[in-house]
Amino acid sequence: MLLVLLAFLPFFGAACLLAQRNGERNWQTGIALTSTLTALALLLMLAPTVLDGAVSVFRVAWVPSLGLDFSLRLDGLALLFAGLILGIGALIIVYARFYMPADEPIGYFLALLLLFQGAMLGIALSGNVLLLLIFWELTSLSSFLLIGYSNHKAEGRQGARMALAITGGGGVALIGGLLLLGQIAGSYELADILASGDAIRASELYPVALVLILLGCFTKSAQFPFHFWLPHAMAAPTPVSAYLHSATMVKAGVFLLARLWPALSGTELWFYLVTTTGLITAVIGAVIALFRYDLKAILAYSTISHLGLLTMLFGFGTPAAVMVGVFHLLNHAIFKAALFMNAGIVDHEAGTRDVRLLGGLAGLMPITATVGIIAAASMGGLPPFGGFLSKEMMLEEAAHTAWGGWFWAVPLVALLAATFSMAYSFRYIFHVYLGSRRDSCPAKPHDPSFGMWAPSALLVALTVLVGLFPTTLTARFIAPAVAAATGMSAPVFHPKLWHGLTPALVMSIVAILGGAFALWRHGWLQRIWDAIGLPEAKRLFDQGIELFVESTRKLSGFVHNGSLQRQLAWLFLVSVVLGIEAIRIGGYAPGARETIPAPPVAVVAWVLLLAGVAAVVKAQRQRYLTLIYISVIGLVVSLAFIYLSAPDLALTQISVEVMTILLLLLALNLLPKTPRRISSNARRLRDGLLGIAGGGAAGWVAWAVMTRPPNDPISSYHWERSYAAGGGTNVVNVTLVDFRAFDTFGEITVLGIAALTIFALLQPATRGPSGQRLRQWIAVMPHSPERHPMMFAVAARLLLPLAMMVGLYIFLRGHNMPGGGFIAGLVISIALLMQYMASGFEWADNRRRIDEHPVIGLGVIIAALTGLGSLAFGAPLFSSAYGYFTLPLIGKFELTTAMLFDIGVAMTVFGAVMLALAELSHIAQRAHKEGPCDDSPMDIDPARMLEGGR
Amino acid sequence: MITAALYVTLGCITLAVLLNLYRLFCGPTAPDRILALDTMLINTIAFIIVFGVLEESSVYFEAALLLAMVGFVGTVAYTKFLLRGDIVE
Amino acid sequence: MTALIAAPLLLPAFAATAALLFRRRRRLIGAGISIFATALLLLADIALIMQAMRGEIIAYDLGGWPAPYGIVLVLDRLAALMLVLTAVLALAVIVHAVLTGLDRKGWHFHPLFHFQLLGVNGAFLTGDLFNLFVFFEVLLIASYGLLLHGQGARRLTAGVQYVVVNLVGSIIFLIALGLLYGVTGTLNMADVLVRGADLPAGDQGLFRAAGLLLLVVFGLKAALLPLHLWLPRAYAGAAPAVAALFAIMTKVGAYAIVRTGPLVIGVQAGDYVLPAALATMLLGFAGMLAARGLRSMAAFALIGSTATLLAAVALFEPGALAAGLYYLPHTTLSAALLFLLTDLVIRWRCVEGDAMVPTPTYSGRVGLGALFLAAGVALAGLPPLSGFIGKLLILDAALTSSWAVAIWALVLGTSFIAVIALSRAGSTLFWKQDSTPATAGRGEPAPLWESAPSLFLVAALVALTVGAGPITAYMEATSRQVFDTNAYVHAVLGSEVED
Amino acid sequence: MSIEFLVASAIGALTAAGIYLCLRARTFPVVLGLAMLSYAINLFLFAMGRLLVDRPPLYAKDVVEHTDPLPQALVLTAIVISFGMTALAVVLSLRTFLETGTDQVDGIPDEDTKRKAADRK
Amino acid sequence: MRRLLPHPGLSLLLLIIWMLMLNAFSFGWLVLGVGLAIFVPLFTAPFWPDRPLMRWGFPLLAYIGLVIGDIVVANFHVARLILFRRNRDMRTCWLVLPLELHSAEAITVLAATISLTPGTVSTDISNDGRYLLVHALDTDDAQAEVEKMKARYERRLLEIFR
Amino acid sequence: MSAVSTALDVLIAALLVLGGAFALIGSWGLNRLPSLMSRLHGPTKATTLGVGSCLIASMTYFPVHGLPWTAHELLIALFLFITAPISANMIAKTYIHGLHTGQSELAQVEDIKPPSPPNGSEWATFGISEKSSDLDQD
Ligand code: NA
Ligand code: NA
Repeated sequence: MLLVLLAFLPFFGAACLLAQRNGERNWQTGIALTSTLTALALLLMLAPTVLDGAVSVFRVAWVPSLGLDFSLRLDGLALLFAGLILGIGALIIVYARFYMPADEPIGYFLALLLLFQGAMLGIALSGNVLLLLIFWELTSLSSFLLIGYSNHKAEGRQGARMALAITGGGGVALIGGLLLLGQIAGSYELADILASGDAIRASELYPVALVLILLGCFTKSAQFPFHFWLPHAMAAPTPVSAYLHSATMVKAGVFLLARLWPALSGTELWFYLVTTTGLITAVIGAVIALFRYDLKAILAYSTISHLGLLTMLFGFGTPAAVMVGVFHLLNHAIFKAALFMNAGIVDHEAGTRDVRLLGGLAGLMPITATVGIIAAASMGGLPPFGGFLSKEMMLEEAAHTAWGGWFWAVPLVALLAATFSMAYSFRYIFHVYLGSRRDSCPAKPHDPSFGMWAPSALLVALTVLVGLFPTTLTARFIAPAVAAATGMSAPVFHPKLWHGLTPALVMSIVAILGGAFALWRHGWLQRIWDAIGLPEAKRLFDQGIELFVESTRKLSGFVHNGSLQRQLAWLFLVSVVLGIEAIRIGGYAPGARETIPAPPVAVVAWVLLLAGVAAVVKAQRQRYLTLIYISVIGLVVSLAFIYLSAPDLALTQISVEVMTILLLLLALNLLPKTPRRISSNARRLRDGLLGIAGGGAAGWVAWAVMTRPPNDPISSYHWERSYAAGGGTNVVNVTLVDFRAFDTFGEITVLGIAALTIFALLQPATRGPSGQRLRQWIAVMPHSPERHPMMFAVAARLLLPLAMMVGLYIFLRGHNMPGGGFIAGLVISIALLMQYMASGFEWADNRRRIDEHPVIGLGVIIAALTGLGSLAFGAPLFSSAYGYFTLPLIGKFELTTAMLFDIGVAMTVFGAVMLALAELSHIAQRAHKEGPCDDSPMDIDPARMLEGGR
Repeated sequence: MITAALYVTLGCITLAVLLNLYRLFCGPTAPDRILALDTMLINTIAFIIVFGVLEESSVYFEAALLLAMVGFVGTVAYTKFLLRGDIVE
Repeated sequence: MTALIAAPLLLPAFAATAALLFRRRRRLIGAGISIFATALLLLADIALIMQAMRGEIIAYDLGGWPAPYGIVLVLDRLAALMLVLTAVLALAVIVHAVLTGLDRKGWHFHPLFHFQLLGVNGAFLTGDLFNLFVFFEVLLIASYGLLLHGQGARRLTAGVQYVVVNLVGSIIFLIALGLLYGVTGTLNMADVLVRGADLPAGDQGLFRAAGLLLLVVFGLKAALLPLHLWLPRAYAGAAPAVAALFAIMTKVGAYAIVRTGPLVIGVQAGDYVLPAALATMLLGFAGMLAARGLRSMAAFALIGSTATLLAAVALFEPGALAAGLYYLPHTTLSAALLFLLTDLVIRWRCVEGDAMVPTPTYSGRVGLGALFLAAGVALAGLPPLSGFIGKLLILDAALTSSWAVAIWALVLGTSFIAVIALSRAGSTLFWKQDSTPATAGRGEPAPLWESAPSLFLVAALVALTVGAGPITAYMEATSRQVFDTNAYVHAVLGSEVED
Repeated sequence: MSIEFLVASAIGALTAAGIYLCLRARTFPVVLGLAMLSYAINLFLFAMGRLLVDRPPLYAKDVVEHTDPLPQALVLTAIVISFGMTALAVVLSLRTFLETGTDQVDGIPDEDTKRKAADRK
Repeated sequence: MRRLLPHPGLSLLLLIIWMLMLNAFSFGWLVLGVGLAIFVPLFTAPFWPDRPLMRWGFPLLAYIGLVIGDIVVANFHVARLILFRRNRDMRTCWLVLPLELHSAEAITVLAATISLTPGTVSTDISNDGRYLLVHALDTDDAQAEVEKMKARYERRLLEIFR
Repeated sequence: MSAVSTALDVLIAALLVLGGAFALIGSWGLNRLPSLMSRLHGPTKATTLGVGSCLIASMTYFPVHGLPWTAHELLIALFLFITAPISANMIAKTYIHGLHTGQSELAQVEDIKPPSPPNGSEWATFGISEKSSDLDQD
């Protein structure tokens, strides 16, 4: 339980800080420090049992199906790492309190710091590799924010992005690796994985998993060739660097190497990958560090180098090496944190971190100097400090390791690394603190306030003590850690300052001398180095990213060129191809249904249709003509419906036809009448072929189905029930308003929405550019001045009532004969539209006092309520009822709820059609006229003229 | 006899429609095409009626009725477009 | 109360018509009705998912006509899940729309919005293929209206393309249905399965053709390569809040594939879907990196993440489907979140619209940045949000498939691309500062309450993560139910097919 | 020649023309193409109920042979829907033309296409 | 009464049409028909303002009979022309018919009659409503043609529309 | 079968053939006549009578052959007789408009133009007089 508390404390602290974002500085520091120290206290409470070899665990299921449990696990290794994270964390917080500029609030900063701390702690404590992954990625994220904390600076943003790209990318690889690992081990629980090391190493997935995992570790721990993000991460405020790059972030990779050591290590592959990477990184880091001017850059590269050494040690695959690794991990954390703080102080006080401007600060800031010099000495590996011990042991291990056949390779390279790290440590000591005083630095340096140097001093004291009393101080922690890391009892741990004349001692002496030489001839070496001028990693990285982005832009721009023709062409093509594919794999046999011989009439109708189609395609750009031709097609289709015994369809087709024509004519008036041709011949050929393919396919499929007997369609049920249960003899209509009333409900809704959308579209048409175009619009062909011809107006007046009568009749008979609400609605709207055409919009509209919106709304509501109403009678939704009633005189008549439903249909249709066409029919006028004016119903009204004459 | 007469009539109407088709496509003027379409419609109505007699069924008459009504609206719309551009004003 | 199954259809229908009839009154009434109805819808859907969790499939014969002769509504775990997801999303969007005054930018926003919900819910509930078509049309035509809401040249041009493509899609849908009826003589999904099984060999080809044509239609809706080309322009053209709502529409396509896969199309169709989905993934995330504006970035994010879901679906295997189903709400909500954020960015900063350019700092920028971080984390599939778990589930499930390597490579690779794209966008939008004086910024403080719906979505994502255990359990049950076609047939057709 | 063949070939022709027109670069022909396709699809759906001459689906006790009513109902729904859709498409294309001044489906002004054509030469 | 029956004649016509359409007499349908015949004109009345006074009854029926007869004749006449007259012998010409009728309805009926009867199509009306432009397919004496039309139709219509 | 019914059958057959013939003649006229104005005469009459006689034929056919008598034919006739002249009128208007404005796609411009009304007024298609044009805000 304490474990959970421990894991969550930092996040809780972060939350509190965010809540106190604008709070008082010390108060915020207090919060951060409290949470960290409490966590540390908890850790210490748990420590004793763990140090005695027990493993304290906490586990609750989270995503069982995935095997992702929220399971925490505190063993020696975790304890050590967690201790580092929290301990150094606490010091960093204090340091940050004094380091961060007094004027800017640090609540947000500390919150991020705690967030990061929590993530790191999570890595240390995870008992489930998937959980570990989560915390792992969290560190990437939070470090992204920390490095980008000074995001007003370009390098801050770039550094952050680079770090996220590299570590995030590594994280992605790690996901794969750990998933594979879990698959091999059969569980994502760390314990199980560590237990099944042999199985893992035996699996054929092992190499893949290993490589992926190592990618994760190496990116995180800035191993070559992924090392370059780390120096750029230095754009972060120094406390961040001190924290991330000494004890935590970068150590995560190494920690994972240690964590999974029992499962993964011990193979050739492991040795060569890890050791080699480590060696190369160690040397390169150390070399570059020697030639940097920025103190933080020096430290950054030194970190890289030391991480290389650690990696190398874990690569050796021997428990002894692991022990050294763990020990050095500890030492490095201590002196590196101290050094970063120290560099920060120098920066803070001297106003610069450029080594070339610094020098002889020892006199000006003695305390800082002492701290810095000791820490640097420990980094370089001078006795009697902690760094010396672990470096000695490291060299000892290296001396006994052979790379392939070459027993000398590893020791030599390790020595090289050691030499160079000695060199840059000397440089840190001599070029900053010792040597002649310089006045070249911007500010007048002096020792900072206690709070600022105390943390680093504490660490330095620690490194000294470790150097003097290694066993007593560290054995208690190291041994259990190593035991936990290796999964076997740790070898005896006896670091001593003096081992006698071991190869390691020789090597360190060489290293020290070499370092001294390098310092002595530094200017000379620097010139050589500058002359070589190695490629700059950042530039390569940036160019790579830019190239990637550009290529994606090219790709995306090429694919998504926003051409409708391309979209449709693909759609048709895919349909045809898949259709054919289906026939190919599914198999096909011609049908057995005998066909109906076609009478000449039918053939003529067919000719008419084909001619119409051809004409429309041919006259495509004389748009008015196409409208005339297309109604031939409509006519033939309606005829076909009549001939093939579908009267309802015929009626509907006929009335919809004319509506469509009116619509198109209204639109065409404002559209170009005969536009230029724009598509190339090739394009037209392509489209033609596509059309033929699609048409052929559709026609063939139709033929294939029509020529086979029906497969006992469900409609036979409808036929039988139509009259008996549906109360109507027109099965089509009964199907529409009863069996499948729900479809019809949806259908009228569609129509209603269409009308509303059209209205919404056209309302603003009179404003903006569209309004201007309408006002500037001039007719292409000369128009007759007569707007409302007399004869037509009179005929329309007579036809309106007749047509309405017909409409009502068609509605009433619909249930038993062809007809019904939809057609009725259309007929009535046509009749009304005739008035609009004859006497003009204004005149007719003022005489029709219905607003279509409510008509549509009510239509839908009525239909819906009829559906809902049946509930009241305990019947399922959309059930219909009908009955025969008898009234005196009137006699027997039928009433059905379906008819009510049909009324809803008719209303919606009427409303929708009228709204759409009426709206469309007068945008031009709306654009011109302001107020409504009742126009004359006919231009020539002899009667009125007579009055006018008198 | 009647059946024979019916087929003769159907034949005539069919021929008539073909003639209309010719006029429809050859114009030369737009009014010609409109007229041809209108005539074609009326012939179709005749056809439907005769077909109804042939099949001794009266369910097709509404179609003819509607066609008569709708055809008129169409014709007027086409002409009005040529006369005024805007068919509703 | 079995009729409750129709609530997701009747509620929006009445809400829409009510909003339509009250449109003359002060707009607050319309907005009030709208939000209230949506909230109510959420409650109803929660009640339904409770029912569904009992495990048995509820079939409701409309008009009392037994399936397959009448239209049947079917409520199972899958449908209930989709309903709830839709309602959650809808609530966020409608509140956002009202807060930002989007509903006043043009006519009939609220009616169209609820008709859209009607269509979507209907598509999820119906067990009849033609009825599915009808509801597709309802949701499509409403979506046309919503897409065009507010109008302007860019939106109109985008609208034309969107409308035309979908009309053609509907036509293909009808061909498929006609063919299906012509061959099997039925329209009911369960009945199609039953009859399709004992079709003569000579008819199988036509039967499959119908299935694959359906696949084309659904693939078009789900924006599968090469049928995804319509999406970027349309969604980037729409008002961001509307696009956020549209995040559910690609899922309607995905849902339809899941639903009809075992029943109608046949699971072997996955062989066509999987490669397409993988390619779409790559293109989608590449498009994200390539995007120069937030809108199109969000659109491509939607394409990519939906494709990820489809890749899981395409395996047509219980484990993978369960993984996909867990990922489904995640991608919907996170894409919607990004769209809502885009809207806020456009509204809060000065004049740059959604272009990815640095701006003078403006009030509310930090908050937006934090929200963007959340959205980015979700879309890139990083912890601690649900996308990570979703991707883990998918990878885990994909291991057994023969496409494992490709799926792994793409799922992992695309999240890396997403990380880069989002970090670039984020640092440009919320870190980098334009040197020009801040006077360019809209002086008044940002209306922070406008971000409430986005926060709500973030909360939903968090809930999805924390509750991952029970949720994945639900998803597994769902996916088992989806593949248990016998249970479905029995529930829908009842005793018709005992023998 | 059989009725079935006539209908099938008519469907084919309509579909082909519809596809061709839908692939044109301007909105108006595209709308015409959609109209063509909906004719085709109406006939297709209808044909899926198989063809019969003069057997309208009007119920009467003695009637045994009749056409399949269901496809007719479906076609009716389809007609209505496609009418609504076509109407919307027409208005939308008009509206877009008024707003943008071009009737090209991709919203490219005619001047640009002219220039491109000139560049090609 | 006038408010209830704005167009009594129309209502009657509608009722007849209604019964014709049903072509199955039942009292119930009749009642419904009457109702509609009253309701529909009420709805459409505003679309037919200031309609002329008409004399229903014999003159109207007589006129209708006359016209139908003439139509039959006219058809045979035109048929002959179409079949046997060569184009170049066709004496087509424009006629201008001065009007005495005043109401738009009356003039429309006249024009319709002219269009339906022998080789004449009424084409347009003058913008002061005083003249009707008629096209004749084949006529030897234009003036006589005009006189005939006025005598045969317009006179009768003047009686019907007062 | 009775003499009456035979006679009726003959009548029906004759009517049908007549109808067909007229339909054909009308359309033939439409094709062979030289200019639109003369072509107009064909359809407006021949075709209407063609339909008319078919209608009468069917009206008589149904009762004679013991089928329910329907009167829809009358309605169709009514509609046709109301609409045909109007259609003709509108088409003619279009044509003379073409003549007047010399649009070759509307009219064969070499045709004889209609004479103006004697009293100096103008045909409505060509011009609206002040008295009426002040009624419409164009
Ligand atoms: Na970092
Ligand atoms: Na120096």
